[in-house]
Amino acid sequence: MKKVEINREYCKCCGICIEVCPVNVLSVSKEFNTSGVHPVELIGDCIACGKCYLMCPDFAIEVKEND
Amino acid sequence: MKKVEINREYCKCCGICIEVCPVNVLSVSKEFNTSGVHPVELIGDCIACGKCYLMCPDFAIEVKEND
Amino acid sequence: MIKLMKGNNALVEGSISAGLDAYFGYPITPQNEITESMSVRMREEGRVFLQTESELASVNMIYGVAMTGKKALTSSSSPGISLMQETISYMAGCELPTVIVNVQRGGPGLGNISGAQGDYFQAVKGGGHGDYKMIVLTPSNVQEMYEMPKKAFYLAFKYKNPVMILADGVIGQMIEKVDLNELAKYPDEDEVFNASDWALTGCKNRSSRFIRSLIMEEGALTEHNYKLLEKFNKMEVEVDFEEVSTDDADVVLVGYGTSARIIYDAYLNLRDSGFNVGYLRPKTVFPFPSKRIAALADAGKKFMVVEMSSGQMVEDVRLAVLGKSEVQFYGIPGGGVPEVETIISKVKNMM
Amino acid sequence: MIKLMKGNNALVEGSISAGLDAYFGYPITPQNEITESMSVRMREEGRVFLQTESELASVNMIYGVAMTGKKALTSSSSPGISLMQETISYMAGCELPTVIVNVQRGGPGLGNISGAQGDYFQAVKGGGHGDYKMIVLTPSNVQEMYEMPKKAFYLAFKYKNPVMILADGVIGQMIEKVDLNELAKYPDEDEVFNASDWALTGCKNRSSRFIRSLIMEEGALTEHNYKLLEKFNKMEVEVDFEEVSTDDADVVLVGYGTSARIIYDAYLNLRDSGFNVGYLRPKTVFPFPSKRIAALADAGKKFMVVEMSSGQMVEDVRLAVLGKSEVQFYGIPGGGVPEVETIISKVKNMM
Amino acid sequence: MKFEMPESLKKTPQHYCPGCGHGIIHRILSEVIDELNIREKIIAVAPVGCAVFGYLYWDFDTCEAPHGRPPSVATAIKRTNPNKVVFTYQGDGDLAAIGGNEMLHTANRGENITIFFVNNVCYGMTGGQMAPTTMPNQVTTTTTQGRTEEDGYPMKVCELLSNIDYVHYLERVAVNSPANTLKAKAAIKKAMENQLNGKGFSLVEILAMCPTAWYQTPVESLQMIEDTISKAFPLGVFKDS
Amino acid sequence: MKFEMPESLKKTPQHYCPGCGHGIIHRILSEVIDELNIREKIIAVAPVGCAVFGYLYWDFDTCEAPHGRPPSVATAIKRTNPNKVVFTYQGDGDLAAIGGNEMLHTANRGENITIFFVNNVCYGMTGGQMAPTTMPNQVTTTTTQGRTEEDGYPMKVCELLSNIDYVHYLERVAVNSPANTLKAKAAIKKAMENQLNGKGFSLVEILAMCPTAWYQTPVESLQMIEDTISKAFPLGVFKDS
Amino acid sequence: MKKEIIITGYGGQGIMQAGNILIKAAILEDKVTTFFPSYGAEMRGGAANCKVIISDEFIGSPIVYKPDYVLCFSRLAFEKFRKSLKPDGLMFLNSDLVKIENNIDVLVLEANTLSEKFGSKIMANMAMLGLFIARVKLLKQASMEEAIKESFKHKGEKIVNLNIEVFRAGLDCV
Amino acid sequence: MKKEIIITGYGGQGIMQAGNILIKAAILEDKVTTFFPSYGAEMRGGAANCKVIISDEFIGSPIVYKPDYVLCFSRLAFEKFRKSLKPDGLMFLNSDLVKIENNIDVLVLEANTLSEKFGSKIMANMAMLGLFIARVKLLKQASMEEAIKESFKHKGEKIVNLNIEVFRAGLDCV
Ligand SMILES: Cc1ncc(C[n+]2csc(CCOP(=O)(O)OP(=O)(O)O)c2C)c(N)n1
Ligand SMILES: Cc1ncc(C[n+]2csc(CCOP(=O)(O)OP(=O)(O)O)c2C)c(N)n1
Ligand code: SF4
Ligand code: SF4
Ligand code: SF4
Ligand code: SF4
Ligand code: SF4
Ligand code: SF4
Ligand SMILES: [Mg+2]
Ligand SMILES: [Mg+2]
Repeated sequence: MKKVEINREYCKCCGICIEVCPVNVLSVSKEFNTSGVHPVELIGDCIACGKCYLMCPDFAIEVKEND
Repeated sequence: MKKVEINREYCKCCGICIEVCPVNVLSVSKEFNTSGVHPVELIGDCIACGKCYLMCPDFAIEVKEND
Repeated sequence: MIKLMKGNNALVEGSISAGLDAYFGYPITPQNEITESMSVRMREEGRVFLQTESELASVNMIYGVAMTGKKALTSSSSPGISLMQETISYMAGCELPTVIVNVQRGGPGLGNISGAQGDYFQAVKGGGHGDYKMIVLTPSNVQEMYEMPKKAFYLAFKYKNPVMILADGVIGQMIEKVDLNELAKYPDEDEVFNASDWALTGCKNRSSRFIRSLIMEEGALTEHNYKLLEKFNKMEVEVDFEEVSTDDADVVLVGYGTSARIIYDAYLNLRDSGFNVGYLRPKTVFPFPSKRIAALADAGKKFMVVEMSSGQMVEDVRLAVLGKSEVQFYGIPGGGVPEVETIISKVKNMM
Repeated sequence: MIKLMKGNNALVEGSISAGLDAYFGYPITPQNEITESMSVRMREEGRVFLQTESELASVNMIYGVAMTGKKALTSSSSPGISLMQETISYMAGCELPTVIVNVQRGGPGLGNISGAQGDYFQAVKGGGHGDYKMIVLTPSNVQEMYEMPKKAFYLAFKYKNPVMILADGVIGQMIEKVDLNELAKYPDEDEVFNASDWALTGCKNRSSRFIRSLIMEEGALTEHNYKLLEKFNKMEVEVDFEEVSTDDADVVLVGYGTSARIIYDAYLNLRDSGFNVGYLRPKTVFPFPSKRIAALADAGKKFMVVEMSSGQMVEDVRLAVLGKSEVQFYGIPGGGVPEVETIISKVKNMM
Repeated sequence: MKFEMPESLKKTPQHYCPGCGHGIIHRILSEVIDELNIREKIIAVAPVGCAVFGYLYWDFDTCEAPHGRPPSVATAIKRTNPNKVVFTYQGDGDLAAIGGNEMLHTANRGENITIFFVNNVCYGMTGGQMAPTTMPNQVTTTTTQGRTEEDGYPMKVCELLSNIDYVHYLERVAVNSPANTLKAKAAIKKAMENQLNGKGFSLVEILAMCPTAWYQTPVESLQMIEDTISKAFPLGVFKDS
Repeated sequence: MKFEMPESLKKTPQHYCPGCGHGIIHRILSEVIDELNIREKIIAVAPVGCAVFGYLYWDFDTCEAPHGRPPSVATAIKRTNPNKVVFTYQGDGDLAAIGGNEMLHTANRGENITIFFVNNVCYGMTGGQMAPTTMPNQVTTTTTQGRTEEDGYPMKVCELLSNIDYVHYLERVAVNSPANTLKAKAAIKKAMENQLNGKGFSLVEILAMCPTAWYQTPVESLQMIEDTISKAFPLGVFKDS
Repeated sequence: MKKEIIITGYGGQGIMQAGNILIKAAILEDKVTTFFPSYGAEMRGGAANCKVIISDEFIGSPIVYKPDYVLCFSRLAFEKFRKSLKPDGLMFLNSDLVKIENNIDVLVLEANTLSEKFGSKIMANMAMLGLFIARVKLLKQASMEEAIKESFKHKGEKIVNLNIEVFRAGLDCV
Repeated sequence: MKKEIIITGYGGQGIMQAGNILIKAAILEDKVTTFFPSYGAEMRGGAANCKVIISDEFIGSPIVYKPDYVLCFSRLAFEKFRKSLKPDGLMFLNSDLVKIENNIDVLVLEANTLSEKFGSKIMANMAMLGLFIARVKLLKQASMEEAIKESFKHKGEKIVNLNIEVFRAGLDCV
């Protein structure tokens, strides 16, 4: 099954993916990454629609086979 | 009565006035002006239509009261 | 009024105090504060501001305004100034008073956005074509960024010639105290700024005029060049520099703009350690203080020239010294800044 | 093949013999024959010709072609060359091999269409921004107009740097005999012209490449400038000049391009009258034959520098001589031509 | 109608080639200036091109702009001297080639100036090279076999600018016959009046003869405009709003 | 559909601001290049603008042009290397302000290259000044009270170029929603295919977010394109012939 | 007395604002001062720093190579400036953003966390200024607060007070 | 031997063509030669001249200040160049275009009239070349005719012959 994969270091917490996710399974995490940003994290069941991938400006999201 | 007046020194013998004169009263003269050009001369009855004035590129023609 | 202000902003206030009629500019770092602040201040003052589509447009707009005898200024940074070279040459040819501000950045090419002094040759020798000169003023602190626009316009109108304010990204970007009080009047400024005998203002009550640099009649352009040359030679009287402790100096430090601030630190430090060094800062680099430098060379003093470049002004120092004494150079190109410690050790080596 | 040919046309033939891949140009007198003849000859040869909308487009097109490792040339005259200054600085920054031809005319501004030498500073000191240098070749006869393009491309590729052919309207417009035989090969030219290790050709079978002059990483632009500076210093070995009878000379006449032809007449005349004069003609003005001139100055020889300008190259002579002997200047700016008789009488005054 | 030299013209012979269109345009422009009584308010901007010497013939204040830059020079003059009447007089090389960007942005800003654009489908001054407006197959000194696709296509300035909302008036006229010359004069007058009325950007494109670079006699040149050029560049009003 | 990083992108973080439109465009452009299998034939021309660092992210050959000159650089590359695929990637300052003339003439010559024109209605890189495309009343650092008539009017590149006969393809798209982004990708693909098929000049204008200079959050920026910008700059095909 | 300070981090962290407050306070105390900013090419998120010099005498170069004090808001900056610090210099670190092991020579403050206590993390710079002034006493608290007031007064009294509170909270952390 | 010639008049009078024929003929006789044109800004009708030098040795400057010979086609040029002529120099004048009173030092030819006899006045330059060569004998008639042939061969034999005829008519006028 495919699922979203988030690159915490690339994420800039712009919030666009959160906005476009149709099932609201993305959210801002508490921790900082090394750039002082709170990266996005997955908090529910992703339906692998790819909208977050399509709209992430920072190549921080891919939707991949779960391995 | 108005009539065409030709400035022999300004004329470059382009022939445009001759072409546009509706009554064919303009013609190239035999003599040279100081630039080595044969200026245009009046050889008939001008009807003062002004077409030659309108089309002369070198301000060599005016249509003026005959004095 | 005493204020803390960026160099770029002080230049805006100084230009407005100088009676600037119109500003035209195109954004480029590190001088964006000028264009941005002009957009507010010029309109507050009811004067003309226009952000143009390019530096070519900007420089041709100040060219146009100058045709009418009014005061216009444009500013840019290195790549943008390169694009202005054709029109600068035209302005010199047409004898138009304009002011161009170059807040130099690292080059060549797109380079970087740090302060640098790599455009000295372009400003002083002539980046445009043909034989011409600009008066080139070199501010070294925020106060001078405030004061030099007025001086620039005064000289531009006095000589009917473009004047360049050759700043750099450090002077443009730094903040320090500035006194914004009204600028002193030149005794003859009303006369100098009066353009009524040459400007294009419509030919009412006088015969029509034209202003041009195409001079095709045989020999006439050569004559015109001789006339210009005479004018450029006359500008010599405008030479301006600051000099400290050169009398008993063995080595004189020479630098302009930001480099002058750096050599001043070195000068203080070396004097503290008992070395006899002097400090000389050109405030005009065209005309260049060649006579003074030659006199110092005659007196046996050596020179250490410091620039934020690979070595440009040093050629003018060498041309002034003409082998009479030692001239050393230390420079950092590409937006780097010379280090005080390196200067100190190099000067010690000359002693 | 011996032919009578205009300098401008010879340059076209020489460029084609040199393997020119693409020409881009915009009309301007006195170099229109180049653009016109290129429009015919390049297409006959199946190569790229394009009349552009402006000199800005032209210079950026040769910039583009050079990115792919091919040989591109543009030509113009003074005002048009001024417009190219930004991109010339970019080419130096990006280390791109290109050739720019300036058939100089009278300036400043629109000036006139006579031959002149007012753009020396622009070419040699840097009309663009930042610290950079171009190799500058100065043809003085139609034969050299034919031969120098090949040399220019060879040096451009050898140093990965723009090269300028600094001609003037007299050399461009005059007709004389030229030998159009095939140009000699440089022993290492195949190697030099091989751009496969740096050019943009598509990233097939190799990792992708980029070429740029924006270098923002801290200190990196300074490093890049040092690397360039080292390269500019290395160019010294390419210095080229012609020298006649300097051995026993009291005064050496110095001139390039058309001025060199004029001083040659003066040289012959003065020798005929028994004066010991020499002749020195720089064929490269960057690098400049400073060492040779310094050596001559050391040997006590005086210099008479002749230019079709208000005095530009003379600064480089003075920088070489550094006060060791007398340097006199005689020049006619604005498209005028120095007179042989005046040179003669001035030289006699120096004896 | 008066057929006498307008006051706005100096009494001096011109340097143009025999049959050149510039002279006719100079004259009708000067007549308009006289008729509107604005000679003393004019600041004109001459181009680099055959008309660079405009100021030798025009008896009003005139400056010379670097090649292609008259729109910028005029913009600046007008903005700092809103009571003057400012126009540029530009060739097709000047306006449409090197000066394309200044033209475009001046139009797009809707500057209250007037441009007289003399389209003679070639570079006259430099010896008859191809211009942006040169017609397909036309022979010039840089298209000796006729202009081909490789050289690019004719640029149509009025058509191009007509898509800009902020342009007030665009018309293409010609001076190849007495009737057309009168229409050209009317367009020039209208464009000047627009500026006087603060209406913003006006441009009149004038098809003009260049017998020299067309390798034609002056009289043939009149016909060439009629038969060929005004087909490729149709006359008429392109915008008037 | 695959939602994985294309091969044509380097695996490295970007310098763009959070929510910047450039990143999305980089990615869909790279996907198209992968899909057309032309990565090894690409010679790209980066602008001066926020995307000047394109080559840090793109894994194909790229050069940097002086501000505004990418169309000339690309023309020259394509004419001397007709088998390569050459595109420019330019901002609104780069393409429509300083580079207007190179854009115009490259289009008018119908050069067989592709232009990707990222319109974010401001100058991002230099700190958010007015661009030629800045909308009326928009606040920027040089229009602090909002853009007025004195500052000029928005320049509409697709509308302008659509009047040029020799332009092959013009479309305006946006990347402010998943659906629009897919349409943008399709337009980019078509423009590239046009070049592969020798069809001549194609330009895709892409409305893109610049939250920083718009003084908006990234999410608000998506909405601003929807509500305001795409009203002033309507999406759609302007030419396809 | 001449002290050289570098404030460093990413764009958007209030680096320049902090530097501005320092020079404003310095002027209130009639000191000589210069401020010099450096940016990357990018607007936000990129490395940025400013150099502040406070002195009793004429200041030559406004560039600082060997700072007396560094206020640090990012890991990259930390690595870089730790080396350039003067022998007896001090480093102040926002430890919410940079986690370090060995911190004997570094004064740390979880400045984001502290700021967030007052409702938003964008006042971390004020907290760091507080820490700095408390430790170094280069400028008086009163001048600092006056300078903060001056800097925020266009945003209204509430914002001014909030920033002063965070500054004071920072002060109290030494 | 070094001879300097100026041919001068207006554009369109075949000034440059005449100069070109001279250098072509000079090359045929293995001489060293240079040609240098000057124009006004305008294409036709403006002042134009060319300088030709023919020598046995290397030629330095191709510019001529004091010509040995002037071939003159306009009044303006006549006034100007009469002064600059070398003391023992010669002036050749197309007297159809310039009427002069005192012509003791000037060789005149009604070259337009002569040319028109052969059907068109545009060969006046050939007539003047004929006059010049007949008087000065700087180059051989055969080389001149070869050079004329060379110059007009692209226009066909008829034109070549016509020009040679006019040249010969000029030759016969001395
Ligand atoms: C920067 C620059 N480039 C080129 C030239 C040369 N030049 C002078 S006029 C001209 C073009 C003239 O054509 P056009 O504008 O159509 O005017 P026309 O002579 O046809 O009336 C050119 C290219 C110049 N003077 N300056
Ligand atoms: C000749 C020149 N002028 C100005 C600049 C400064 N400059 C850099 S990018 C830019 C504009 C950027 O705006 P845009 O093209 O819209 O790109 P964006 O950053 O918005 O993506 C400017 C004016 C420059 N580098 N060179
Ligand atoms: S792939 Fe779709 S469902 Fe999954 S996180 Fe992304 S937007 Fe949400
Ligand atoms: S869209 Fe990308 S950068 Fe933005 S919050 Fe989501 S993962 Fe992070
Ligand atoms: S005014 Fe009319 S009738 Fe008289 S000469 Fe002129 S064109 Fe002929
Ligand atoms: S139109 Fe004018 S220049 Fe031409 S022939 Fe007639 S009078 Fe002479
Ligand atoms: S070249 Fe053409 S435009 Fe120029 S003056 Fe001659 S005819 Fe007129
Ligand atoms: S300034 Fe705008 S365009 Fe530039 S990186 Fe930031 S958001 Fe993107
Ligand atoms: Mg034209
Ligand atoms: Mg933009």
